[in-house]
Parts: sequence; C-alpha cells; structure tokens
Amino acid sequence: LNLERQFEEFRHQLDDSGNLRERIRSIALEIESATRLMQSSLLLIHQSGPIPEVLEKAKGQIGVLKELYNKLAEIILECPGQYYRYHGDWRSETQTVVSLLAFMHWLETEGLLLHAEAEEKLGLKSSEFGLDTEDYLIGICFMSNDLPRYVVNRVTAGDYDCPRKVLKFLTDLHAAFRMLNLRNDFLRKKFDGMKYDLRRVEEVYYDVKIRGLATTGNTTGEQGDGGQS
Amino acid sequence: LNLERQFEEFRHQLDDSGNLRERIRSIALEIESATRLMQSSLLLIHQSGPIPEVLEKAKGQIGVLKELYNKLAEIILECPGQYYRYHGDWRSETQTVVSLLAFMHWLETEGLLLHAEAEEKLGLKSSEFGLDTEDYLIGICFMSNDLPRYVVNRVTAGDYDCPRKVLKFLTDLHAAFRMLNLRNDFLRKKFDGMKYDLRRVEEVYYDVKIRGLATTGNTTGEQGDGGQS
Amino acid sequence: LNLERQFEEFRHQLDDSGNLRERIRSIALEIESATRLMQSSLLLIHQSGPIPEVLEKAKGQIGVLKELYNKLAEIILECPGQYYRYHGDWRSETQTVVSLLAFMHWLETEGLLLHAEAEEKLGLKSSEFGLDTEDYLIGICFMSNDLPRYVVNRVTAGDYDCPRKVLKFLTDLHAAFRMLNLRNDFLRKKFDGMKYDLRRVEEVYYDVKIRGLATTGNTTGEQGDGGQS
Amino acid sequence: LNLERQFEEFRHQLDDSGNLRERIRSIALEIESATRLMQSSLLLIHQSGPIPEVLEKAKGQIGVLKELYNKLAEIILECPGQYYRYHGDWRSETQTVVSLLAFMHWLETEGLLLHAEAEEKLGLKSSEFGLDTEDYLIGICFMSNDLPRYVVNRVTAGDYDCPRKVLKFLTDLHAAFRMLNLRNDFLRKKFDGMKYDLRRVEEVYYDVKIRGLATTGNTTGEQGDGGQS
Amino acid sequence: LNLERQFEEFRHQLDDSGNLRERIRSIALEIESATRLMQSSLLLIHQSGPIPEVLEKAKGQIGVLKELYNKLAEIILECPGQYYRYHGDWRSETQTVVSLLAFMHWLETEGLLLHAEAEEKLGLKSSEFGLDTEDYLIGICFMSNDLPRYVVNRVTAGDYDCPRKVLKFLTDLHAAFRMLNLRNDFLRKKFDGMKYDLRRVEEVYYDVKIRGLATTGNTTGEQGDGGQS
Amino acid sequence: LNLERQFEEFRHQLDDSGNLRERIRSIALEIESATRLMQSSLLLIHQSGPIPEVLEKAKGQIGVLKELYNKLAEIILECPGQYYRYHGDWRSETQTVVSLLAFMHWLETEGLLLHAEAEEKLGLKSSEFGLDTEDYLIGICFMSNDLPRYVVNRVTAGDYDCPRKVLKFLTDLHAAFRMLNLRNDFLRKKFDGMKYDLRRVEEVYYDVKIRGLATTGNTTGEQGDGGQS
Amino acid sequence: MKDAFSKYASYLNDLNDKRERVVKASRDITMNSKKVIFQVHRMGKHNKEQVLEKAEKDLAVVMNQYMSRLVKELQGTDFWKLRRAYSPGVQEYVEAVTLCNFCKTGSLLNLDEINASLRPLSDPSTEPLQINVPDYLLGIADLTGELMRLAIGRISGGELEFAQKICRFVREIYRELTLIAPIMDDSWDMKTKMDTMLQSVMKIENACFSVHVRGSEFPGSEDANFSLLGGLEIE
Amino acid sequence: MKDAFSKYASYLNDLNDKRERVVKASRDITMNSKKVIFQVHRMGKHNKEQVLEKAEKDLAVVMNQYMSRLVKELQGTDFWKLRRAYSPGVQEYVEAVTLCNFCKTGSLLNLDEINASLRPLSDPSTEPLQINVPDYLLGIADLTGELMRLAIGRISGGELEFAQKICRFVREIYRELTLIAPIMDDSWDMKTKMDTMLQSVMKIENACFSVHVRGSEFPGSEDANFSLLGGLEIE
Ligand SMILES: [Mn+2]
Ligand SMILES: [Mn+2]
Repeated sequence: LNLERQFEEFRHQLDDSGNLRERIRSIALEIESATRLMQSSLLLIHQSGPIPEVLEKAKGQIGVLKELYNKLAEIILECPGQYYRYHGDWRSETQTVVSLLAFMHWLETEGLLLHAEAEEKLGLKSSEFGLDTEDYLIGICFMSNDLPRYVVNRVTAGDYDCPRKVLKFLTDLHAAFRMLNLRNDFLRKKFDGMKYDLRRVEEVYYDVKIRGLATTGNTTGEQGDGGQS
Repeated sequence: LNLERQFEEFRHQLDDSGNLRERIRSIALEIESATRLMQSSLLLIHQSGPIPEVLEKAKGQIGVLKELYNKLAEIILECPGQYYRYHGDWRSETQTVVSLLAFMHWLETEGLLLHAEAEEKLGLKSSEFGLDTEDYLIGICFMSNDLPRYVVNRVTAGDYDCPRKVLKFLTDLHAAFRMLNLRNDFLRKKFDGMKYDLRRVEEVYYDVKIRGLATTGNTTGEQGDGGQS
Repeated sequence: LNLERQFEEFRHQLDDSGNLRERIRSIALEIESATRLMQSSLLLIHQSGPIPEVLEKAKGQIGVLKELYNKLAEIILECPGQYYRYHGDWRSETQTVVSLLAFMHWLETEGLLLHAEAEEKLGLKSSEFGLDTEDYLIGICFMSNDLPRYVVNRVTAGDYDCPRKVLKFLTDLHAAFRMLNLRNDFLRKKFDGMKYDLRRVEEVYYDVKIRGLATTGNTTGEQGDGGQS
Repeated sequence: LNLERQFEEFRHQLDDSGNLRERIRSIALEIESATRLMQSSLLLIHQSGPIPEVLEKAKGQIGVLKELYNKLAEIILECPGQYYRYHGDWRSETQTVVSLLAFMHWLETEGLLLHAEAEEKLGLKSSEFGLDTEDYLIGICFMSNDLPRYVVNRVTAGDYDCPRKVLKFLTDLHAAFRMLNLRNDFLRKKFDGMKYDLRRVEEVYYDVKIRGLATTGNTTGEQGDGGQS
Repeated sequence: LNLERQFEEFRHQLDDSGNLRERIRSIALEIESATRLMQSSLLLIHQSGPIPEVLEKAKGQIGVLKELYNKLAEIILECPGQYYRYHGDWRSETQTVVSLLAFMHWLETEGLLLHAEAEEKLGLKSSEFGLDTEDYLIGICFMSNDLPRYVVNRVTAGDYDCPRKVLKFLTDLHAAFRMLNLRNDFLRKKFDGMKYDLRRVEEVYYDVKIRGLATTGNTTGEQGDGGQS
Repeated sequence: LNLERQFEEFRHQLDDSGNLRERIRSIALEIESATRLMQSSLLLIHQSGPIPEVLEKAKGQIGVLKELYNKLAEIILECPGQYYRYHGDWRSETQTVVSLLAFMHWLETEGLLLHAEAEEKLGLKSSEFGLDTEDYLIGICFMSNDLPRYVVNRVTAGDYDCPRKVLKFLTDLHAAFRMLNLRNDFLRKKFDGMKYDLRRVEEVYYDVKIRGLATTGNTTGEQGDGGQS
Repeated sequence: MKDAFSKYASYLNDLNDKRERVVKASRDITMNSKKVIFQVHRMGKHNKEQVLEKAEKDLAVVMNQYMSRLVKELQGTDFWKLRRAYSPGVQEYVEAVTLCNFCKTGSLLNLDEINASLRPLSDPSTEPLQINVPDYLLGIADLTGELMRLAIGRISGGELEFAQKICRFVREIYRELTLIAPIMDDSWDMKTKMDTMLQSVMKIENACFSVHVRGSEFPGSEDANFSLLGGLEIE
Repeated sequence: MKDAFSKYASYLNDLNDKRERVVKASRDITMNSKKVIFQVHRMGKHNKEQVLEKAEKDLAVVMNQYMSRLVKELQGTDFWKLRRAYSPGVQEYVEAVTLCNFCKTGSLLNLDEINASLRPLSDPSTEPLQINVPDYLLGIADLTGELMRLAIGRISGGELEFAQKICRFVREIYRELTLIAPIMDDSWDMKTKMDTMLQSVMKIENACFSVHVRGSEFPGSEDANFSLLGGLEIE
C-alpha cells in the first residue's frame, strides 16, 4: 500500500537521523569533558594562582576542542541544510566553551573575545559549520556571571585595581548588549542576569573606593575622559 | 430563524474579541519597547552621566508612551466596561512604566510621584481609562529596588550627600506603605522586599558617615553643578 | 503631606475592594442555593412528574434569582467599569442558572432560550450588568448534557414521541454551534461533548423507531394531557 | 528555662498522642483486612451466586468488626473529647464498612440501612464512641456506586425485575439526599457522583422496558400510585 | 593526600557503574524496540485479522527478546547483589513484555500466563536473573487494560461469544489479585484500575446478552450452576 | 488450580517482603529520631556555644546510631542480594547522618571525614552491609550547605579566622568533587549547589578581609605561596 | 566592541524580524486551517459536495495567501532553524489538507504530494520549502482527532460505512505511528499525541460497536441497515 | 427513609451553620490579628510605647469581640471536630499575641498563659475553649517570620541589641521545633514552615553579621556603636 510504503520510508529516514544524532551526542560528551578540564584549570584563578601559568594550562585544551568541532563539522556536512536540526545537541556545551574562551581572552587582553575570534579559535571560520551568534552571546553572558566571584577573590588576595578594570569592561559589555533587540527567550533571561553581575562588581568597587584602596588617581581620570565609550 | 441569527451574531462577537486582544497585545509590545529605550537612557545615571542631560533624553519617551496609552484607551473605550477583561494584557508593562517615571520624578524633585501625577504624565487622567492603584503601588516598589544601586554608584562617583537624601525618601515611603493593610499577594511580596533596599541604603549612609565624608553643606552644591563628570 | 494623604486614600480603597468582593461572594452563594432548589424541583421531570406542575414549582425560584442578580448589578454599578474585575466570582453559578432556564424554556416551547430572553428572565436587560456571551453558551452546553437522561426516562414512562422532538432540537443546536469558530478553551471542550449527547438521543430515537413505537400522531396528545402519571 | 520546659512538655504530650495513633492505625488495618474478606465474599453476587449463601458468608465478618470497633472505642475513651483528633485514622475504613453493611441490608430487605441500625450492627450505639453521621452518609454513597454494576450483572443473569427495584430504591435515596444541605466537601462530591449511578440504572431499566422484558404490569401500577414517596 | 586518593577511587567506581548503566540502557532500548514490533503486529487483532496468523507474526520477536534478556543477565551477573540497583533501568520495558506475552498466551489458551511460564519464555528461569514478581503482576494488569477494547472489536466483528470468555477470565484474575495485600504503590494503582476493565467487559457482555446475541444456551447453564469458581 | 496456587505463593512473598519493609522503616524512623537529637545539639554551634561541649553532647548519639545500623545490617543479611531493593527506605536518613558526622569531624580536625571513616563510625565496615558511595557523597554535599551559615555566625561572634579555614576546606572539597563524572541525578544537583556555598564563604571572607579584620599575617603568606594545593 | 555589537544587533534584528513574520504567517495559517477544518465538520449527508468544495476553496486561499508568505520567507537552513516558529501553522495545514483529501478520496495524502504542491509557490531559483517529516507526522496525529469527530458525526448522519472506513484508517495510522513515534526528533510531543490518538480510536470503535449491536438485534428489519438520523431527515 | 433523612438533615444543618459561624469568626480573628501585627511593625525607636499600647488595645478588641464569639460556639468534641474551621484564626491570634508579648517582655508567651486568658470568656458552666498544642506551635512558627521583619526593621532603627535578642530567640525556637515538628499531628504544614523559619533565622543572622563587620571596622569610633539611622533621625 501507498500508506505503508510512506511510513516505511519515514522509518528509515528517522533511523538514519537517530544514528547521526547518536554520533553527535558522543562528540558533544567529549567536548563537555574537555571543557571540564579547562574549567578545572581556570578555577585556580580564584585561589590567586599566578594568571599566566593558569592560562597556559587551560589553553592546552583548545587544541582538543578544535579537533572535536572539526569532527562535528564533518558529520554535519553529511546532511547539508540540517545544521539547525541537530543544533540543540551541542549548543549548551558550546556556550560553555565560549564563556571559558572569553574569560581567558579577557585575562590576557582585558578586552572582549569577538564572535569571529571565537570561531577562529575553534577552527570554525572556514567551514559551513559556524558558531551560532546567539550561542556566542549566551556564552558571553555566562562569562559575565563568573566575574563577580573573580573580583571578590582578587580583592581578597590584595589586587585592589581589579574591580575598576572589571567594572569598566562589564559596563561597556552591558551597554553593548543593550543595543540588541532581544526576544523573550533564554538569551534575554541570561542578559537580564548580567545586571546583577554589574551591580555586584559596582559594590566591590565601592567597597574598595570608599576605603581609599583603589588607586584613585588614574581611575577618575579614565572615567572622566569619556566613560563607557 | 432566531436561533441562527443569534449564533451568527455570536460568531461576529467572538471574532471581534479575538481581534481586540490582538490589537491590545501589539500596543503592549510597543509600550514595552518604548520603556526599554527609556530604561536604556536612564542607566547612564549609574555611570555618573550628568543628571539633567540623562533625564532630558529619557523624557523623550514620555510623549511616545502617552500616545500609546491614548491608543490603548481608545481601544478600551470601544468596549465600555471591559477594562478589567483585558487588564492582564498590559499590567506588567505599566508597572515598569510607573517605576521609571517615579525614578525620574525623584531625580528632579526628591519627592514621590503621586498616583494622580503618574496618570497625568500618561494622559490617563481625563479618560475613563485610569491607572490601576495596585499597578501604581507595584511600580513604586520596583523603583525602590533600583535605589540602592543608584546610591552606591553616586558615592563611588564622589557624591556623598546622595545616601542621606535617598535614605530620607525611602524611610518616608516605607512608613507610608506600612499604613496599608495588604493582602498576601504580589504587592505584599514586593513591599516586603523594600525593607532590604532600605537597609542597604542605610549601610551606605553609615559607611559615608563614619568616614566623615557626609559633609552636608556643599553636597547640594555638587549636585547642582552636574555631578561627577 | 501629599504622600500621606495619598496612602491614606489607598488604605480606604484596598479595604473597600476587599469588602466588595466579600459581598459579591455572599450573593453568589445565595444564587447557588436558589439554583439548587430549582434543580431539585426540576428533577421530578425524570420521574414522570406532570410537566406543568413541575415547571410551576421550579419557576418559583426565577423571581428569587432575578432579585439576587439585581443586587449583584447594584453592587457592580457602585464601581462602574469593573464588571470583569469580579466576573470570576459569579460566573460558574450563572452558567448553571442559564442551563436550568434553558431547559425549562425548552420544556414549554421546544425552542432555544435566546441570550436576550435569558437576560430578560433575570432582569439584566436594562442595566449595564449583562449576561456574558460565553457564560450563556456554556450554560446551553450544560443543558444539552441533561437531555439524554430526560429522553431515556420519558421513553421508559411511555412517551415515545419525546426522542424525535429532542433530537430535532439538539440537531439544530449542534448545527448552530458548529457555525462558531471557537478557540481551544473551556467552551470548546463543552461543545465537543455535545456530540455525545446527540448520539445518545439518536440511539434512543432508533430504539423507539425500529420497534414501531414512535407513532407520531397521538404522542403529542399524551404530552398534552399531563404526561405518564 | 520557661521556654524549654514548655517545649519539653509538648514533646511528651505529642509522643503520647503519637503512640495512641499508632495503636489506632493498627486496629484500622485489622478493620480493613476484615472488610476485604467481607467484600470478597460479596463480589460473588455479581457472578449470580445465590444471594442467601453469599450473604451468610459475608455476615461472618460482622462479629469480627464489632469486636474491633469495641477495641477502638476503648482506646478513644482513654482521651475524652479527642474523638475527632484521631477520627481521620479510621474514617475511610469505616465508610467502606458502612457501604458493605448497607448493601447487604438492601439485598435482604430492599430498604436502606439507617444510621442507628448501622451503629447497632457495629455495637457502637451505647458507648460515647458513635458512628459519625457524615461517614455513614459517605458509606451510603459508596454503596450506591456499586448498584449499577449489580443491576447490569443481574440482568445478564436473567433477573429482569432487578432494575425496577434498584431504580426505585436509588430514586428514593437520591431524593432523600437532596434534602441535605451539603457543603462543598467530600460528601458533596460523592453525592454528586450518585446521579451517574442513578442515570445508569435508569438506562438499564430503559433497556429492559423497551424490550418488554420488565414485568410491566405492577411497575406502572407502583409508579402510578404516588411515585418516589 | 587521603582526600584525593579517595576521590580518585570514587571516580573509578562512578565511571564503572556509569558504563554498566550505559550497557544496560542500550539493551533496554533494544528490548523496547523488539517489544514495539510485537505490539504493532498484535494491533492487527483489533482489525479482526485471523488470530493464528497475527500470533505467528508477533511470536517472531520472542526469540529476539530471549536473547536480549540473556545479555542483560550476563551483565548483571558481573556485579552480584546489585540486581535491584539497576532494576529501574529495565523494569518498565519488562512489564510491557509480560503484558504482551500474557495477551498472546490468552489468545491461544484462554488461560493466564503464569510467572514461571513467562520466565521460561524469556529464558530467565535457570539464571540468578529472574523476573521480578511485581513486574510480572504489573504486566498482567497492563494486559487486563487491553481486554475491553479487544472485546468491543470482536463483537463488532460478529464474535458474540468473546465477551463471555473474557469475562470469565477477568473475573477469576481479579478475584486472585484481591487476595494479595498490596502496598500503596504503582501495582496497587494498576490493580485498582483492573476493576474498570472488568466492569467494561461486563457491560459489553450485557449489551450482547440483552439483545439476545450471546449464544445463550451454555452460558446460562454455566452461570446457573455456580459461576466462575 | 495453577492460577490459584501461584497467587497463593505471591501472597506469601508479598507479605514477607511487606513485613521486612515494615521492620526496616521502623529502624529508619529510629535513626531519624537519633539524628534529630544530634542535629538539635549541633545547632548550638551557631549560638557560639563552646565547640568541645557542643560536640560532646552530639557525639552521644553516635553509639545509638551504630546499634541501629547494626540491626539494619542483620535484617538485610536475611535476604542476600536485595540490599538495593530496600535501599530507598533508609537512604535519605543515612545521608543526613553522614552530613552530621562529617560536620562534627571537621569541627574537630578541619579535615574531611573519609568514606571508610564514616563506615567505621557507624560500624558498617566489617559487614556486607556498607555505606553506599552516593549516599556518602550526598551527605558531604549536605554538610557543605551548612558551612556558610556557620561562618557567618562565627564572624559575628568575633572569630575572624574561621572564614579562611572553611574556605580552604571547601575549595579543596569542591575541586575533588569536580573530578567525578556525575550523572544528571540528585547527587549532581546537590553538587551543583556546592558552588553557591563556596561563593558565599568567599564573600564572607572578603567582607572580613577588606575591613582588615582577618588575621592577615599568615593568610597572605599561605595564599601567596600557591594556594590550596 | 561597539562595531562588533552593531553587527550582532543587525544580525539579530534581521533574524527576529524574519522570525516575527514567520510566526505571524504561521498563526494566520493556523487560524485559517482551523476554519477549513470547522467547515469540513459542517458536512452532512446531503451537502457533502458543496461543503467540501467550499473547504477546498478556503484551503486554496490558505495556500496562495498564507503558505506562500511562509514559503517566501524561508530558505535553506531556515527550514530547521525557524522550525519552531512555523511548525504549528504547518502542522495545522497538514491536518486540514489531509482531512479534506481523506473526505474526498478516502486515503492519506502523502508528504511528497503536499510538498509537490508547495513547489510552485516559491521562486524557482531558490530551494523550495519542504515540510519536514516530524511536522507532517504531528499534523497526521492531530488529523486522527478530527477524524474521530467526523466519524461520530457521520454515524449521526447515518453514514455507518463511512464511519467504519474512518475507523480502519485511523487504526492503521495508529499502528504505523506506534513504530515511528519513539524514533522521532522530539518524541515527547508525539507521545502524548499517541495517547490521545488511542482514545480517539477507541471512541470510534465504541460508536461502531454500539451501532452494530443495535443493528444486530433486528437482523431482518429493513430499518436496521439504515441510519438513525436518516429517518429524521426524511421526516 | 424520609424521617431518618430529616434527622440527618437537621444534624448537618446545625453542624454546617455552626461551622459557618466558626469560620466567619476565624476569618474575623485572622483579619484583625493581622492588623495588630501590621500595627506592631509600625514601631520605631521613639514611639515604641504608643505603638505597643495601641496594638494591645486592638488585641483586646480581638479577644473580647471575636475570640469570645468563637469561644461561645465551641464545646467539648468541637475543639477537634471543627479545628480546621477555626485553626487559621487561632494561629494568627497566637502569632499576634506572642508578637506583642515578645516586644513588651522579650520572652515567649506560653500556651498555658494564653489559654488562661481565654477562660474568662466562656460560660463557667461549660468546658472552656483551650487552644491545642499544634495550633499554638503553628502560630509560633509564623511568629518567627514576623520577628524576622521586626529584626530587620529594628536594625534600620538602630536597635542592634534588640535585633540580636530577636536572633537568639528565634534560633532557640527553631532548635526546639526541630525536635517537635516531626511528631506533630499533621507534620506536613510544619515541615514547610520549618524551611521558611530557617530562612528567617539566616536573614536575621546575615543582617547581624553585616552590622557587626561594619562596626568592627572602626572599633575606636564612637559612632560605630550607634545606630545608622539614629544619625538620620537626629538630623
Ligand atoms: Mn485539530
Ligand atoms: Mn504572619
């Protein structure tokens, strides 16, 4: 029968796509595992480990990740046009990856890791398999969530200039995000959370400032000549 | 037949009320969008932007809002007596509007934006379409939630008289709210949160006071000449 | 002070609206109680009580209900424009009222009680306080639910023409409802149930017909002289 | 301390009452178990077992139950005035007991087991420990729930007079219940369910009647001379 | 350090048990898949397909299942004493298997598939890895849930003797279950549902019987001399 | 009959396992009760009671617990291989026990109570009845949840060195947990919560440190030479 | 940072605007497909042709006016990326179009056939929108609910055979989906729909049972084979 | 049957009427006790006496006007039979009366003392209403929430010592209830209340912590021992 033949065909198609998904999931698990190692290394930053050494160790995983994303890209290329069919299976892992890369980037440069830079680091730039913009943005929000903790621990360890630097970065980031028209979705919710990070960093900066611990001289200067541009 | 004629009419009614709700939702979305712009402008206040300029820009949206509420009023007037049938579709947006207007009003006058004043600003006074009292009160609670952050950032920027002024305002506001016998609902929960705002402002006031920074005299002066820029 | 005066007024408002709701609830309870009496009287119809007498007794409550709706209308008129603020407090009671009135109306006329007629019976026509269309429609669906039982019991009592009459009515009613484009809500669900009532009545009609019991001529006669007593 | 002493005392009191409850629960379990045996015997009625024999066997448990209620009464007498503190621990079991006793009583007499009769059967009449009226009424509702099944199975087994008898009983019972002003509670919900039992029995009676299986002669007569009085 | 060594060991433990669980889950999925094929074949029974052919096809999967349970048994034997640790990972699948086997067995023999027979069919008898009693019982309840639908469709297909046979079986089964003291758990809930299956089959039997469609001869005879004992 | 014999056997099985479960539950209740006494004593720690005395009293219950676990072990040994069948009946109680023992151990030694040590304290080491690893880990997470409150109250009582010590412990513990591959289950959820405890303790340490209250001398030293490795 | 973010902003704006338009189109498709379904239910014994003709005309409007809007918005990766935005509409459309087709032909309209009918709507230079298998299946699942309503109605209308045909058809779909539902992309939705579907099947079966036993009681009678309502309509 | 049922009907009518009256009294007690609690929260540093005096006056009204109505309705077995009908009111009353008492005396008003105060309300010939242990304890559980609000407010008001006193008191109650909650008649309610109570304890502790570390930063300063708001009020 016609009806039976159609459903028979569907069954084959869906079995195939199930297998594909299986392979994707297994790579996503490996990504998660590599990310976990990276995260573990980075955690030492909160215990005032020396930043360059900590970064060195964490960077070791970038190569691994690059390779894994490569494999993922290959799988996806098997079924052109269906990137977003399977996207849900690696997106949350990727958001974490972005957040860690962006944090490491900030530690090195005090600047934001841009979307294109993130893609490059993961070797995604050339292929048809790119880094989804929303995943990138969510990853950046995740990074922001870690900054208050970082600032608190740096101040405890005696680095009184850190709050000012983080505050400047976060204020700029927050302002940049506000340029986006967000829908009522997960990204929006995450961004809404960023204001609490900002507030907490402001508070720490306040604590430092009111006690005269901040190196007041150049701060006011910096703020004075233009603020969050 | 009577029966058929009646159901024919019902069909129109049901279709109409569906359309109405659609139109209301779409205006509510526009209100939300205008509010977001207003909010964006106001955020600069935390980065020691000069208050008058910041206010000027934020006020630009009041006209837009007034117009939108006007449209809403017109729609609601089409179906007299049905305000509360559709009320849920714009109430949370309106609460945010109230909180922003009240914050701006405080920045200008150091006093509370009254219910009637809020209605007037939104052009609601004359019409049958008013500002629901609970929405107003919830909006005021929302405003209170923003004050601690404001105070912290003003002090960081060197305005040491701000905590005293905010504290006075918030103390009065809290006392006034205490006069209400609230039911155990959303408003009550919001009001319960206000005491934490009060405490945080007190702490900042204490920090400033114990360090001898709160020299009452010249602070007013500072505010007058434009803030910490 | 302005602020204090305003909150003083709010206190009164909040207390008043609490009282109002209390009064509405208490009338809704009385409506429910009157409805129950009406329902009790009407139940005798299933035990082949003589229809005119049964109706007579049930109608006794209409006056009571009219008066109660009058009181409700008065309360609602105290706060114009707030009908739908409190609507939820009497709607389910009203739906039952409609279903009973419509059943009684059918018993007398074999026709549908129209929306306007229902309003008139409850004295709602003149006032600003009307009968919500959806409540009316839901009430009609409730009435439909009672018809299969009625038909079964009438046939048991020997009235073999009843199924035909009810079937005709229910077929027309179902057809009329089908003209509405209903949303996926409570009313839709109730209407979906109506088709089972229709089917059950059809089955009874079939049972009677196939046995040659439905002799159309004299049945009307039987009904005329008071039923199966 | 005063505070400590008070709580210490509470702890003793509550421990005691916990122990009491333990003893009650254990008797309630025994009641449940005896009830289950009774129920098992009674189930044979649906398989057209000969009624007298079935009843004989079921009655065997009444003595057991009587003894158990006696023990319960003794425990409750230890703490005068607290009957209703522990009532929840045996009420659902008791409701089932009542439903079974009432069903057995109906099988023997075609009449309703009255409250006082139920108390007597369980030996509760004399003591301070009585049968709660609401439990009795709920038990009666439970019995009503079993009647449709009974009627269906009796008709299947060829007893075509059973529907008439059950219908008469259930109609009277339903009318009697309607005299009660029920609150919106469990009893009310159970009673609301009774109308479905009634409807089902009406349907079975209809099936029998329309096929001329009911012994029509005396039925009409009975109905004619006064109905459900 | 001690702490590190301990967690190192935990890591191994958790990884091992994770892998084990992985393997179990994958077999459970295969079981589910084989079961579904069986179920799909069996559904043809409602289309009044010829029973022997339908059974033939469904039986094809029993071999597959046997093999899968064998594999499961092997895995479980690797970790003695932990059957119940992982039991949750295959129990719901097994319950479905039992229900299908029992239904097929009934179609062939009109009798109940015993626990030992079910174990044998799945090759579980010899090993330490048996069929949990509760899973067996739940599976039987599931089977009972399918019987009303089966009976309805058989009658529609003109098999008027089916209700009697199913009713006999279900009555016996229900009586046997009643003897168990069930805890207040899933099995109890499932068993409570069985009484609705019984009632529905009784009703179908009633519908057939009252219309004189059942082959009355021997049925009444059987029922007359004492029922299903 | 076969069917009857089978169900007869099931009845015995179910009764036996019901009794067993009853006995286990009753011991679990006693464990809970002993735990609660321990917990109640330990709560005095927040009142800045002298730690040794508080500990002394709490330790009194360890003996009781040991005995109870012994009884439990005996029961479980009656039915070999079924540890995990009944495990759910005492696991949550055991997790609480572990959390309390671990907290007491930390108060005495500032180190983690190891799995083997916990087993020893409860006399579980020798027998086949051990402490499930996941229960141990969950218990440790529970203990972590209590630390922030403890730190806050110690600082309020003037012990400014406590935050540093707790922070060191919690940092190490958190790092050790991170090495485990947790499934998406209750343990994972609990562990995810641990990071909030860590963050809260960091904040308290920050509050103390920024005000120069921490005994800065040796702290910085320790932190300077590499942190918590 | 600002430059980068204005790039992101315009990306998001475009995406959101498109999504907004797609959602809107989807809602219009839903609303109008539902109207088609309501229209089909207005079918009686004697107005079958007219009712179906009207339904098909309405369906053509849905296709040309609303589906075409959707088709114009979607390209390549959008098919999966924006699936959630248009899926409800497409499912409802599948439901409507297969319902009409079943009433006319008594068989299931295949996905390929539906997709073929969409092809003319799109610019020949671009990849045409193809409804995906999960959306098609979810639409079919809902179709069975409507068929149930139809079957009960047709029994009322005296068309017992049509009802029996629906019964066999819905059973067949249920049976096929038993094997497919668990391997679908997001099987959760489908699982609840399977339960509802089984309820629908049984509702039809019970109705057929009821008619059957009634009819069997008077096997000789001529009326027995006729509709119940047929009688009423004649009167 | 009719006779028997009219007996049942009048039994139920009486019971329901009484229950209705008890529920009504309970709601009035709740509402007015809540007002007393609101009144206590209006307490500041300098109006303590007036505010408490007013609160006690209001409380006396609750007692004489509303509790007395309840007392008149209830007899013997009613205490437990109608417990659910009056329990909310009694709990709220316990909350209000113990809150006032704590503000005045700094200690917990015992159940015996409350029950003694109820005795004069009832006819000496009948058994007087005695609040039962569970209701008392549930009221005490809610009391801790109000004490938390009060403590935060008093810290704002500069009365740190009063806040610390509340902290110790609430901790003590929490500790005692840890042992009692699980053996209560219906421990479910109490379990959630225990969680809330722990939150309240920690909110007070965190507030005390915050004041303490701030105060410790300037141990020499005279201001450090003073209120924060104290300063403002003087201004
Ligand atoms: Mn649909
Ligand atoms: Mn309270």
